[in-house]
Amino acid sequence: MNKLTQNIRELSSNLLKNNKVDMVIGFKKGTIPMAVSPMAAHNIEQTKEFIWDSNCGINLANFISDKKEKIGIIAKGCDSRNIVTHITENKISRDKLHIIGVPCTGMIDKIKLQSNFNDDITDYSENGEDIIVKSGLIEKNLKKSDYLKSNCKTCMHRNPVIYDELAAELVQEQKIEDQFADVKKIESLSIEDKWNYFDNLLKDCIRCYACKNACPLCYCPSCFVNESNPQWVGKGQDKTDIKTFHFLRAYHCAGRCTDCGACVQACPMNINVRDFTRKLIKDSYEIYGWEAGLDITKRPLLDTFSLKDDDSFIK
Amino acid sequence: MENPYIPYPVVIDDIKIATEDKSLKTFKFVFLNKQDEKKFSLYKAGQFAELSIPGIGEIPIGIASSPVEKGFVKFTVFKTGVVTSHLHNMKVGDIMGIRGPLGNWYPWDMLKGKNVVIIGGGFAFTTLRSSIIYMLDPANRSQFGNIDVVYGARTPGMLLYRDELYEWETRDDINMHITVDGTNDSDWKYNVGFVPAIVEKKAPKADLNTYAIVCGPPIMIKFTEPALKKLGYNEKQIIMSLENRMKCGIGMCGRCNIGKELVCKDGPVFTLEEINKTPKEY
Amino acid sequence: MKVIKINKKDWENGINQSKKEYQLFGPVKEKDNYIFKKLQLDEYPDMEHKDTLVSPKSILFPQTEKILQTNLDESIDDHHIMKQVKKDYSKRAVISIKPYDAKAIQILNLNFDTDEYKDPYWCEAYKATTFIGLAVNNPSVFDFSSSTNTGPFAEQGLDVLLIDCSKEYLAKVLTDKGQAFLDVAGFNQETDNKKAIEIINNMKKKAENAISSQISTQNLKDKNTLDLYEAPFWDDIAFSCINCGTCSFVCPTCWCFDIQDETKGNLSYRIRNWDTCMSPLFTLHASGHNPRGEKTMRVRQRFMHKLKYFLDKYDNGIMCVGCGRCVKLCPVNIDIRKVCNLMNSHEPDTDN
Amino acid sequence: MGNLLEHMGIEKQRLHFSWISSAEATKFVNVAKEVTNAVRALEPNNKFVKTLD
Repeated sequence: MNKLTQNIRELSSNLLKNNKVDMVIGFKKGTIPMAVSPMAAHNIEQTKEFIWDSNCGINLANFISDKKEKIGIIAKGCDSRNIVTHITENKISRDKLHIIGVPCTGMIDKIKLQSNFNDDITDYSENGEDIIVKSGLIEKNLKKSDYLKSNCKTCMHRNPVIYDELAAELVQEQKIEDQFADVKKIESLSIEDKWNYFDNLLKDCIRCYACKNACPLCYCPSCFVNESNPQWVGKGQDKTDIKTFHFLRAYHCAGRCTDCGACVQACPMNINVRDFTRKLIKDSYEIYGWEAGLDITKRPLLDTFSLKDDDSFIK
Repeated sequence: MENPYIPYPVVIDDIKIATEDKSLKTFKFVFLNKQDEKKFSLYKAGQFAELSIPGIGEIPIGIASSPVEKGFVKFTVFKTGVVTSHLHNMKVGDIMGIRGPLGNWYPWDMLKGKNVVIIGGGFAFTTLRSSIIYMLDPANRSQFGNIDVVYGARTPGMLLYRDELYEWETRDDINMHITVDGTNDSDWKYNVGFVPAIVEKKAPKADLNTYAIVCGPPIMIKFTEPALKKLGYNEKQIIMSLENRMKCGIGMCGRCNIGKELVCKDGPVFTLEEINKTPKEY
Repeated sequence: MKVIKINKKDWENGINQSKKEYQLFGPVKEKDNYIFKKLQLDEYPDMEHKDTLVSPKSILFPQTEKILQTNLDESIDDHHIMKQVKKDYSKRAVISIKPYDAKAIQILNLNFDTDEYKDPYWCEAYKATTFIGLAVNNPSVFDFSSSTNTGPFAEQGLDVLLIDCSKEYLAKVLTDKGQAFLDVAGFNQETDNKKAIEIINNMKKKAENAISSQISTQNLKDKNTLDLYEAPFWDDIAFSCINCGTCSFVCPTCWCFDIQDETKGNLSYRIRNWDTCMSPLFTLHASGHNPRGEKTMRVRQRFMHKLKYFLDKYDNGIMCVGCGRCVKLCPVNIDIRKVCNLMNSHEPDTDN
Repeated sequence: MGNLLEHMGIEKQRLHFSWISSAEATKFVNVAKEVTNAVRALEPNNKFVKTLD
């Protein structure tokens, strides 16, 4: 058992023991290699199931929306930023939360790792920043940093931005040469090629909505895709409808997206839907100097107005 | 191969506003093809059909006309969703489709020789109207014992098929117990009170030969059940018609199930005994 | 039973031959994913493929399918009258479908081809299709098909079962449809049947033994529906669920669909789309009432349907073929194997 | 929004923002002209149209 897991179990069982919270939300081990499942521990016994490793990429802020109980939550950098967003958007109040912060050195891209092996990965373990992966008869010792999820590679907030206590020492934040190289690559395409790029990106989309449902920002009781009166978007596999869905979903995340990558991790078809949201993150940052979910005292970007805001596009 | 998704083309022959708040209208449809009418007219009271508007969608609605009424079919529709709102704006002469008859019906063979108590509330009276017309038909009346009807709505103006109700009141081969939740009308001659209370007061006590058919909003069903039990009705003697969201109406699209039973194909009519064996997901 | 030997050198030639009479569908690799698609003239089925992300059910039951069409132009005679959309139901063959996916097609058939109603779109497509299966020599770690009435070498639902014996394929001819396909492809080299079947049986045993995970289903039939429905474990199972439709859309046996009308100009189509019981919209009444309004109820519905309602309704096993797609792709690792075993061993609390 | 539309391949000139008071009829006419001219110059966008195929 790694030290982090041990600390998380200890901290959460203390919280429950001292009746500071009604439940603690964290991850438990999955039934297949490299899988984890979000869980709520209601008693000390259950906290023994908690684990932490580099597969805990799903965003736990998704599980606290509108909860009335007092909640303990395990939060890595991006989870904590979404918790901030939840607080500023009144989805939960700060005093209902006890945040156990987990400084993070990035999560694993399962697909990328699997592509290194011919047959299914049967065993996975971690030793510090190394990972040991078995498949069939082969065992490989790999460096975790080579297999990070793409959003983790450009992450600027590995340490939780808000917490009540920490499960480990803070880590060094990354120095990234060009944070938005991926966005710039698309921006440099011609308008026609951009269109085709996204056509190709969404070719396999089955509209299971895992991306939107894994997203902690998508908490509307009724999503626009489900509205029937008026019906904003068709429900079939028409390319136009699929694109409309992804475009609008992304736009609803403008100034709110923390690039936690839960959408991409949840997608069964391996579609990098972040290609939409990344552009919004870049524009929010470059035009307004805004990064989502850093400060609970700041109103969301689209909720604020300043005389300095660029208005050149309004005629 | 007959395509169960293709509706019979029909034309709207008549539209009548059914309640004072105009939220319900009764549509009379005539089939464009005589053969279609023949096939459809084999329906039994209690079945439903999909009203189908091209470009808009389909909705499952109980058939309000009775098999003994020939040459047309009638549906009373509450304006609530996309399709019903569109339907309420359509005109006489418009062409649309009807797909059916679908689902099962009240167990008429079993009810032969029995006393029947019909209990309905609000706008869920449509298939019950169909049933009453069917039983009162001179060719059929002798097959049934006593017929009692408890029907309630919020106000007198919200009662469906008022002309027929008042006509039935005057007959001696059917016992009517019309009720409203409340009214300012000092001329109101009938009952005031919720359906379950009137059931307890006015419906006949259970005996082996008496069956109750219940159709109404969930809250009415919930409180009618104990009222009937008090009168001695057992689970087998209480027959209910359910509704759930449907699409295909032929048991394939998978959404209307309560347990393993599909409300569209195995229902909508179930005995309370059957319903009690399934999860109450309606 | 006849067994035909196909030298791998002749394989592509046979595929080319069969394309003259059949539309072929098979697994191909696109963007690192395997998918089933219609094979173009220069495409061949990938015979080494791992599981396709989405099951081949879409070949017979597309995710979006036009079923009826109507002309809304009131100046023409048959305006507003709905008609069946004409479709091509010429002969087609699915190559390299895995035995459990073929079994899943049989399960779907129970839903679409009934005594009372026949879904014409499914039935026509089913009739037109020949299923050429490929036995699974090396089952994936997610495969639990040997405990779901199918298995790596199962034959149900197939017209031909191919077995990969490194240099050659052995083709077990299971139906006349299968024989007809092999004839067109020009595969006719007979072999010593007894010996071939012995080889096949040995490989079968080996493959079955390689499957490490099993589920227990033997008690499900006798369990009381309401006991299972009210079992205490559903909240726990459903906690992590995010209510996406991944499990149902990748599932080879999920058949639920939605019907929608779409219009362009005066032309209106009635379209059916896959739907999922995970979506609250699936059962939402127009009144706003929702019989399965809570997440837990929807998760429970999916498993109860697959493992209890289906079993009780058709007396034909469970509605799961053990392909493991949902286990692998669920973003929060809700594992049907675990749920099934919980249900199978559930004893109601007798104190209440 | 304009930036995101452009990012996914829809010309920016198809989306215009303007602040017009109900009293500014002339401005409204001018902006409407500008918008239609700008969009016309781009020719029809056939990409983002439902095919229903």
